[in-house]
Amino acid sequence: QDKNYTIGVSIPAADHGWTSGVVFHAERIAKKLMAEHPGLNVIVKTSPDAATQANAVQDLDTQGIDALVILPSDPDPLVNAIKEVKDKGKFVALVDRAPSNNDNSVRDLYVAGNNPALGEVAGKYIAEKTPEAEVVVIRGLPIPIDQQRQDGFDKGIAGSKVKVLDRQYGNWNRDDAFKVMQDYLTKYPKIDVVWCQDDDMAVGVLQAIEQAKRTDIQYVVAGAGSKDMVKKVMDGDKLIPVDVLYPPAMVGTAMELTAAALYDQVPVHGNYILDATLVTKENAKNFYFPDSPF
Amino acid sequence: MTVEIADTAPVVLSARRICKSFSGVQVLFSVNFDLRAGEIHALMGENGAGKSTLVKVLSGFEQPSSGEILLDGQPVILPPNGAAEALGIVIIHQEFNLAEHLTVTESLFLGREVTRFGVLDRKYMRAETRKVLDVLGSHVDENALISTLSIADKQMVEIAKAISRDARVVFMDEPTAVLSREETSMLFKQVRKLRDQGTSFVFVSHKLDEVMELTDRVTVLRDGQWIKTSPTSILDGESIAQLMVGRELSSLYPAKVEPDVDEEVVLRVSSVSTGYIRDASFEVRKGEIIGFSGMIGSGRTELMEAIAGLRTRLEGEVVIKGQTVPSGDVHAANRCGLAYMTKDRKSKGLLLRSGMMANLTLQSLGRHSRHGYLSPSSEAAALAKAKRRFDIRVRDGNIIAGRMSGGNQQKLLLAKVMETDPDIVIIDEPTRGIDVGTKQQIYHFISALARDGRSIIVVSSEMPEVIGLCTRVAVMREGHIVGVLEGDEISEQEIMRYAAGLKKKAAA
Amino acid sequence: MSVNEETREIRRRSWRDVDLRAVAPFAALALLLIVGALVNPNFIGITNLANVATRCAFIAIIAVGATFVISAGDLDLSVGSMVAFVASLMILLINSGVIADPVLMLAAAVLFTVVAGALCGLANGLITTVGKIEPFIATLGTMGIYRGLTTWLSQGGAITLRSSDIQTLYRPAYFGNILGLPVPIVVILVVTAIAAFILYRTRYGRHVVAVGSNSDVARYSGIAVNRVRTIAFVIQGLCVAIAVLLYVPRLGSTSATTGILWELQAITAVVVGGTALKGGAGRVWGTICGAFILELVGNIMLLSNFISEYLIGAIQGAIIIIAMLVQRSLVRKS
Amino acid sequence: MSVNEETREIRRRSWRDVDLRAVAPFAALALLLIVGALVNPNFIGITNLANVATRCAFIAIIAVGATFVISAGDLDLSVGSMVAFVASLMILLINSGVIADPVLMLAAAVLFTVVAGALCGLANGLITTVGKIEPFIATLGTMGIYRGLTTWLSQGGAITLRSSDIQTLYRPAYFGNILGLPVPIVVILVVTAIAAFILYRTRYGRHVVAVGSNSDVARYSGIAVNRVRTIAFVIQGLCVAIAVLLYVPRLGSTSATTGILWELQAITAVVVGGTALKGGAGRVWGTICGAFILELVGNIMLLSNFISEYLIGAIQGAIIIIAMLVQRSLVRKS
Ligand SMILES: Nc1ncnc2c1ncn2[C@@H]1O[C@H](COP(=O)(O)OP(=O)(O)OP(=O)(O)O)[C@@H](O)[C@H]1O
Ligand SMILES: Nc1ncnc2c1ncn2[C@@H]1O[C@H](COP(=O)(O)OP(=O)(O)OP(=O)(O)O)[C@@H](O)[C@H]1O
Ligand SMILES: O[C@@H]1[C@@H](O)[C@H](O)OC[C@H]1O
Ligand SMILES: [Mg+2]
Ligand SMILES: [Mg+2]
Repeated sequence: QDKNYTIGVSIPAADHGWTSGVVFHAERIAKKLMAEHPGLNVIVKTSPDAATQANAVQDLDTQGIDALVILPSDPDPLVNAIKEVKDKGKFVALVDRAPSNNDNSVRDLYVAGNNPALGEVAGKYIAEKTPEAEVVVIRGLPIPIDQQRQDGFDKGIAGSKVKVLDRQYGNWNRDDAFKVMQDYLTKYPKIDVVWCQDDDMAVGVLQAIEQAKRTDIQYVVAGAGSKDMVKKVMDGDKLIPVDVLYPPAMVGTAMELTAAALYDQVPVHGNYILDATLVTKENAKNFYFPDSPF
Repeated sequence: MTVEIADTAPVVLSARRICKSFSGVQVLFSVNFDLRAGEIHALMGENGAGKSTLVKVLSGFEQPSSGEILLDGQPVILPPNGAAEALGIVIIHQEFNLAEHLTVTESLFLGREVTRFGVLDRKYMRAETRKVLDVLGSHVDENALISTLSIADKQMVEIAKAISRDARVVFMDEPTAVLSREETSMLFKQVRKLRDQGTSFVFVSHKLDEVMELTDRVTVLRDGQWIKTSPTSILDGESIAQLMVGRELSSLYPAKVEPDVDEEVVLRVSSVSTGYIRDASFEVRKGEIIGFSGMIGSGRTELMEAIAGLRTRLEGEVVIKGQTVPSGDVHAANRCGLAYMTKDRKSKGLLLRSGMMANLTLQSLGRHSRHGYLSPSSEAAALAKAKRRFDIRVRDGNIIAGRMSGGNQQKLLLAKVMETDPDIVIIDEPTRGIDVGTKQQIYHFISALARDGRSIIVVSSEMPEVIGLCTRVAVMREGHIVGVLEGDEISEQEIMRYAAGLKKKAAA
Repeated sequence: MSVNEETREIRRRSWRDVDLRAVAPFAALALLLIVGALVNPNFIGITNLANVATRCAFIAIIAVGATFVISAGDLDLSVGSMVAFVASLMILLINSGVIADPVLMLAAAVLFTVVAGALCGLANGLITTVGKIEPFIATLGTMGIYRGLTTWLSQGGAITLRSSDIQTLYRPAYFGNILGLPVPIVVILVVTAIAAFILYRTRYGRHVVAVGSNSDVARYSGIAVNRVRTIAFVIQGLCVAIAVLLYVPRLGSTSATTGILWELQAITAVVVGGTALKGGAGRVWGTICGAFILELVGNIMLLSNFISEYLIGAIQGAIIIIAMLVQRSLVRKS
Repeated sequence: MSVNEETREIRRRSWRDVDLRAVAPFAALALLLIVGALVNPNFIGITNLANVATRCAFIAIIAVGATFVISAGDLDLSVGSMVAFVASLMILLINSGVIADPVLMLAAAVLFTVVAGALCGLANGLITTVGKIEPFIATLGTMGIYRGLTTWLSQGGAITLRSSDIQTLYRPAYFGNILGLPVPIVVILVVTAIAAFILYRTRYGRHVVAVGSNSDVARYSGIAVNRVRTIAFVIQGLCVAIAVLLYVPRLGSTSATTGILWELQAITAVVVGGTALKGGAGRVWGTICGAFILELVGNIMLLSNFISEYLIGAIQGAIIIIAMLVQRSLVRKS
């Protein structure tokens, strides 16, 4: 009864906390799915950049896959490679990072956190809680989802008196974020709120604030839902009152849906957007996974 | 007399039936050699005869392929890489063995630095270096970087390095090739002093007069074979030369040919100044051989490099066949038919890691290009011709330049410059490290060039060379041309007078 | 042994020497092929090998340029960013649609790309030679500049080829075949053949090697050292442009992260191929082999299913070292 | 002019040359400080400068080690991954809690870190010298190995110091002050002073320079070339360990991405500081100055209000080039 299928999973290399969460969950779900379906083979491959990932997709294809789950390191440059697989009639699930043209010609299923919403939720929270706040922003890497989040944030604070003092890239890297925050603290005598959109970077931001012993910063809004940050929210840390969810586990969701599409013939086409849930002290324990590396 | 002492003196170091091959090519054939305590032993032979190789084998830098080495009568295997120094054997390499980034003091003490409590005793080492240099009469600054030294000064540092070791045996591989007379005689004074204290020397040189003057015995090698060992006193220059070459040598210098007074001026140098050179002017006619003499550091090389476009001129004009050559443009000078052969063959003349062909044609690739691509057969023909013309002898046709014998490198360099077929050629130290036989060939070659209507500037520290070849001789001193001698004026005394600053006359 | 015999013997022996050093990277390659075949039977299939050869095109072509720069004794760290920058310019030009006819537009864009690449290379060359700045620093600077300009052009996002007409037209430049060979492989071969010709058979090539092995000797031989070095940088720029011409139809889009670390890969390919970083000798075919080796290692990792994802980097590193050791011992033994 | 006068004249001239070249990076630094002060008045404040100096500590200390490796004519690309690897090991050891007493545990961990760093350096050294592989390739290989092992140890995630006791105990090692100076600055100064002493005042230092300048000459002078080179790699490893000792208390955690590209920054610091990549001369104080310059450039960018965040990389690149040009012209003019 159990048919033989192969699912290829192509994800970015663990180049920061969030992506390492992706790798963790992909491997975890791969094992789980293979245990559930004896005939199923799941191959997980990581790649450091877009061009390499295009090759990885090709290699997976060479190995004879029936479905592809891909979280592109940089979406637009991967469209052609994905299409090649898709055009052979394989099932394609795209995760998280969407290309500018994200329609049925590229993929069957799109699973994502809501990037614009991630920015918007953060923006709204800040606008509500501190309507006249002066905010500094630390951006990620210069790739489209980062831009989407920025745009979402601007939408979230629109109409309020929240003022963005500065935006600089922190590359989703804690050491870089530490530096940028240190310099913000030098540059601006008064900062109310920091929006750094990523929990990894929040680690650096918090250290910089602590070192400068500055008390004007009221709080920091990060994002993704790493266990460390969710823990802080849960414990009522004053500087981290909330976190915006953007769970790396979404890759697992996509894999489970793909397996379902192969085995159960259930219709799983279309968009599957996870909410950019605001993690607060009240709901935090629902999002706390102490075993995850992220 | 020293000869008698040496006769009875015990043998310190000897070679028994030494053979040496480099990757299958044999360069020493069963050579025997004895060095006695307190003697100065000359090692002579043509370029590529195997002198340097023998010296390296006897100092541990190369291991013999077969045969044995005896130290104080006991067979030894000399440790490599200069470790034989511990046995009292040191060598002054023909190729400099100095690191450009170190200072003179650092070089002198490299590998045997003096420390106090683990800290370098820099003051002490500097003082010691100064002492050794002073003994040798060298003015080199002990703090100067090696890279800033002239080749003569580098040679002095090499010598100082060897002399400062407490050695029983010192090998000197052409130490005087780049030295002035004064420096040479200072060196000889030291060598004699040490010899009298019991140190033995092996002296490799192509300068017969020096060999006659300094050494107690002579060993001659030819094509890697031992030919003869005998006391210097029973030989004369000619017989040594004959032993080396295996034939009789006719007169060293060809007859001079004076160019016609009406012959066109092909090179006009007017009021050239550089950092060191002041207001140098002279002219060269078609078919003329003009010499440049002067003490070391008198600025001959700097002037020639300024003319050849290798240095920028601060002032002055260089006109070649009516065309003004822009300052600091080698290419322009080359195009006008002027070529310059450097005296520094190691660091400026040859690509040591490339083969003969790549070196030979480097400056004249345009001649070997057909429709933009190089023709290997044309290059090979050029190499064959150059080998014949300059008597370049190698046993392995694919050898890289760095492994050729010193003299053959020099010939290759000369051939390389001549490949450009220049109308005017400046040759800086044409015969440095070249054996007598080939010297003669080169002199005739230069003379033939002149008869052919080319003009040659010979810059040389060997006065006989300038005197024997040139119809006019310019003498430089401290950056100035202090005199130009013609005809009967050209003599050693006269040149010395100008060079030492005792006499001066307006430039021609 | 007569003199003649002797010469022949010598020639034979030294040819062996030369050949072996040049052959060494190919030996390492053969070894990898064997390892690969053991790891996964699909590996040795013609499709897979063609895939690998095809995709090493970008790095291989860039590395051919790097062979010139390195032979001349320099280094270019900016090539990865240059790819991003030049590709961005190309796509922006096409997107601007200044020329209505797609064929003409494409032709103009190709020309423009080549010129842009050459100019970027020229900039590197002039800063290094006229500015007399260590090439490492000079090109690290331009690396920042090209990448920064790309970020700025893309406003932090991606630049994507819009016209589907042109995309269809242009696609075969990467995905097509010529005489049964994928276009990128043909391009690699042609570029390498031309490069080998220039390096080994022209005056300029000799000058490059001379400058790289001793620039003083080159200068005293009347070679315009700075010009030779600058031209090497321009050649590097041209190679980058050619890589871009293949990159754009393949990926159709660029962003500020395009080509990150490609400079390192290109240099590695050059060195694995047997060219010394110190300059003075270039092995163009070795470079291609090096690029192929690097890509193969990644491919084998991907096709092997028993290595933890986390350890791939480590194994890759180990394989490179082992491959080099094999190479060395081969050269030494013989 | 008498002979004596003449010599003195020459001597004076060459001393001046030496000094100027060493001073040049500091001149570039001064220039940057002026530019910075113009850009933002806060820039020149003591807090900001102390911040910058403090955070350049990692790169500066690593670069001091790199000065040895580069002076000896080699190159080490693995330092960034080595930081990640050694830091992971250290944190894992502490987390393992094998020793109950926090002070003892920390002391043991520090010792262990130093040994681990030295061993990693030793591995690089042996692969390069005994294996006779170009240092570029050898350390590129170990770069992959160290990073891969880190990824594996962390299972792709972060490794975080768990015991808050130890964290409190250890924190001052980065955030504390000694005589009013932040600890990292003190460490930089001490490490550099020791390094300068070794490089300029000991026999080993001499040998490093000799080997880098001309390894044949060094060999002929009876210097054990491979040993000298290997020890340089070990010194590099020790410097990495010291950087780790400062890094761990700062963020209390590492991940597979720690130290990415630090090798490039360290090499850049060395070269900007006046040490030539070709080997043969090391300028330890210049290196520190170089590291500070690099950090300052980033700092100025961030503090300036008129540069688009997209263009920062480009301007940074341009500034580096300009700073080098200023340096050059300074040296040349005098
Ligand atoms: N390392 C080497 N590899 C190959 N051949 C070598 C090597 N060293 C020397 N030879 C060859 O050995 C021969 C003898 O060279 P050697 O240097 O001993 O000559 P030499 O008598 O010192 O000549 P010169 O007077 O020109 O210095 C030459 O043909 C030279 O090319
Ligand atoms: N008093 C001085 N002041 C400045 N520079 C000097 C002085 N004396 C010598 N020099 C330097 O010495 C060099 C002169 O050496 P050059 O090689 O031109 O002389 P040469 O006559 O060719 O001697 P050689 O026999 O060594 O070739 C010049 O380049 C100059 O910089
Ligand atoms: O890599 C990104 C991560 O850092 C961010 O937090 O969420 C989206 C990811 O694509
Ligand atoms: Mg010799
Ligand atoms: Mg001279």
